Amino acid sequence: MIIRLIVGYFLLYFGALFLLLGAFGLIRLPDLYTRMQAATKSTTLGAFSSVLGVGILHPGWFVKCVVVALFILLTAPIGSSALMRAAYKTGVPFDERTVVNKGEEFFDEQKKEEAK
Amino acid sequence: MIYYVGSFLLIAIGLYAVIVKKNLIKILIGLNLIASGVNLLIISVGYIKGGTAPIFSRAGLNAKMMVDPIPQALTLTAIVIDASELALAVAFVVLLYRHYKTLDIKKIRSLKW
Amino acid sequence: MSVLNWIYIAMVSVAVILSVVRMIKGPDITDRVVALDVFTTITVALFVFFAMIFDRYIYIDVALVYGLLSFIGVLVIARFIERGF
Amino acid sequence: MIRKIVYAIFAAIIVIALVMFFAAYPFGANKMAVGTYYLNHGVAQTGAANIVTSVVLDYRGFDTLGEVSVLFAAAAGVAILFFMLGIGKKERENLTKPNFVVRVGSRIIFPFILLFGTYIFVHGHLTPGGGFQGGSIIASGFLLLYLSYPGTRVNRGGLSIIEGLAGLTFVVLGLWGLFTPTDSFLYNFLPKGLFNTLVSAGILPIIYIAIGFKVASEFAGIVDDMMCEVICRGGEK
Amino acid sequence: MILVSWILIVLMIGLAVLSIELKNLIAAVVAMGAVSLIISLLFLLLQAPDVAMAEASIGAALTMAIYIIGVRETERSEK
Repeated sequence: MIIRLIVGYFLLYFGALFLLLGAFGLIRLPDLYTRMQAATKSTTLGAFSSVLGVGILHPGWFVKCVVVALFILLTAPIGSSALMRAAYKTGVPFDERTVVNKGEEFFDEQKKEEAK
Repeated sequence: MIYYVGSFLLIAIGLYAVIVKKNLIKILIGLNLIASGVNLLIISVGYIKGGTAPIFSRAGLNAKMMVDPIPQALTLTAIVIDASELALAVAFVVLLYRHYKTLDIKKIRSLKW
Repeated sequence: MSVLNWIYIAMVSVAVILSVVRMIKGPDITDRVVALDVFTTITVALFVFFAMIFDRYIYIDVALVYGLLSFIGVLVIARFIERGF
Repeated sequence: MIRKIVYAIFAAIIVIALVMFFAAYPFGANKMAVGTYYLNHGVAQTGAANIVTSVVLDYRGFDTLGEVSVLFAAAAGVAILFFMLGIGKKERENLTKPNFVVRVGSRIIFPFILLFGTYIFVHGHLTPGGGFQGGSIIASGFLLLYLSYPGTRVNRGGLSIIEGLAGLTFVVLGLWGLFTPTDSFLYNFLPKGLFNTLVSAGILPIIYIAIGFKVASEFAGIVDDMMCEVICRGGEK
Repeated sequence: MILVSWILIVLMIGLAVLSIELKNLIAAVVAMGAVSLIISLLFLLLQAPDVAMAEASIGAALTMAIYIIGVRETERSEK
């Protein structure tokens, strides 16, 4: 009983911390790509573990909470990958401190393959 | 109380958009805001302090601790209607744009055919 | 117990406020869309948490709807920005 | 300038009238009159656990019939506007294809959306949700299909057949009540069943399933019209 | 709970003002979607899960798609 409470609240607070960190990164980071890095990954982890924490606190709800968490895990990458590609293609500017731009090679190769 | 204030402000903002703005899409957004404000107002009228949702899904619930079901039933149908009418309005806006090549409502009004 | 719940709500509220601030500030459309994405993901967690606070199992269905559908809105805007449809 | 002031005064009058009206109804107080009756007798009279469902479909079922016909009118209006009066079409543009993640991911997600929408409207009398919500969830699934595979077309004939059958089910179930001893439209003539199980509440789940199919097909039709206005019909000058 | 609704309503009013004041119509539609999201949360706080689910299923995707198709067929920004 007490172990369940401790594990549940630990997961809940772990999730809340990551949600907070994600939103904080959304404010503080300099350009879109880094912001998206903070936003998508850490908030997905945060929502996942916080939903799972509620499922552990109420054992009868566990199955549905796992379903919600799986849906979050399944759907979040689709939207963010499409958005990232759209931003890159329309030329949203990088921050001036950016060092590596792997997207250049990748999209060039893809363009060549499509042209063939 | 804050729910009343919020929905009044939403209705006022929507009215402002409908009256003052000249862009047709902005007018549609204003209408949507008015609809949302009215829905929120109706639901918050039906709220009872300490109440829970009117669904007898588990044992231990009795009718005395439930909120009013009628505003919820009314609003439920209103939301779906809003979306379909929005589609109709957007269709009208698209056809108007193709005819007049502008979204400015002043110009559309002055060009009488 | 309720103190712990209140601390959780405070942390998540700060996250909500920060994402809305980015939506208000955001210089570009894509920034606002990222803020909307973050906001929906936070909201799913918040829906499940409210279900726990109100102690109604059936409220989780609403969170399920948002968890399943929220990415379609982001996808619509992304496909619009890259001239996809 | 004077015009804007007049408009502001107009908006202020409306808001002040609202405030004065709602000052008599304080927030959070119990102001139910009919609602108490529904809450006390709804379970015994309709057999549905969700009182909102029994208000929507049983006590005010006729209202819902009118609302569904309004939906039909709006969908038909969109179709007519785009298909019969479509003037001044644009040239075809070079559209980018959706990427790999979107295509594969939406293929995985789409059956879940259909399943979840069906769950929502089958369980409409037990949990929150019902025909309207489930129908719009399924229509969102079709929207996802259009976004990730441009060029798909829904079979419009099939959609209209589903829509007509669903509307017919609603009306026939309503008219059946006229031939029962109570002689009333939309009478709940089927047995109530065991409370809080899937097969209960008489005709209410059947009507909600019919509404779900109808709303889903109408919104899918609207989405089809609008996306086709963008994608399919671009080439015809 | 009342504190949460204060925060949410203030944010909702701010987003509503934003959605009618932005010149870029796509950004205005995004703000409109956020308003719909907050309204759905408020419906859940007012103990109306049916209505919250309706607002969620309509406002999450369909409304935004309809607006964006309208914007795509016309102009992207308000002059």
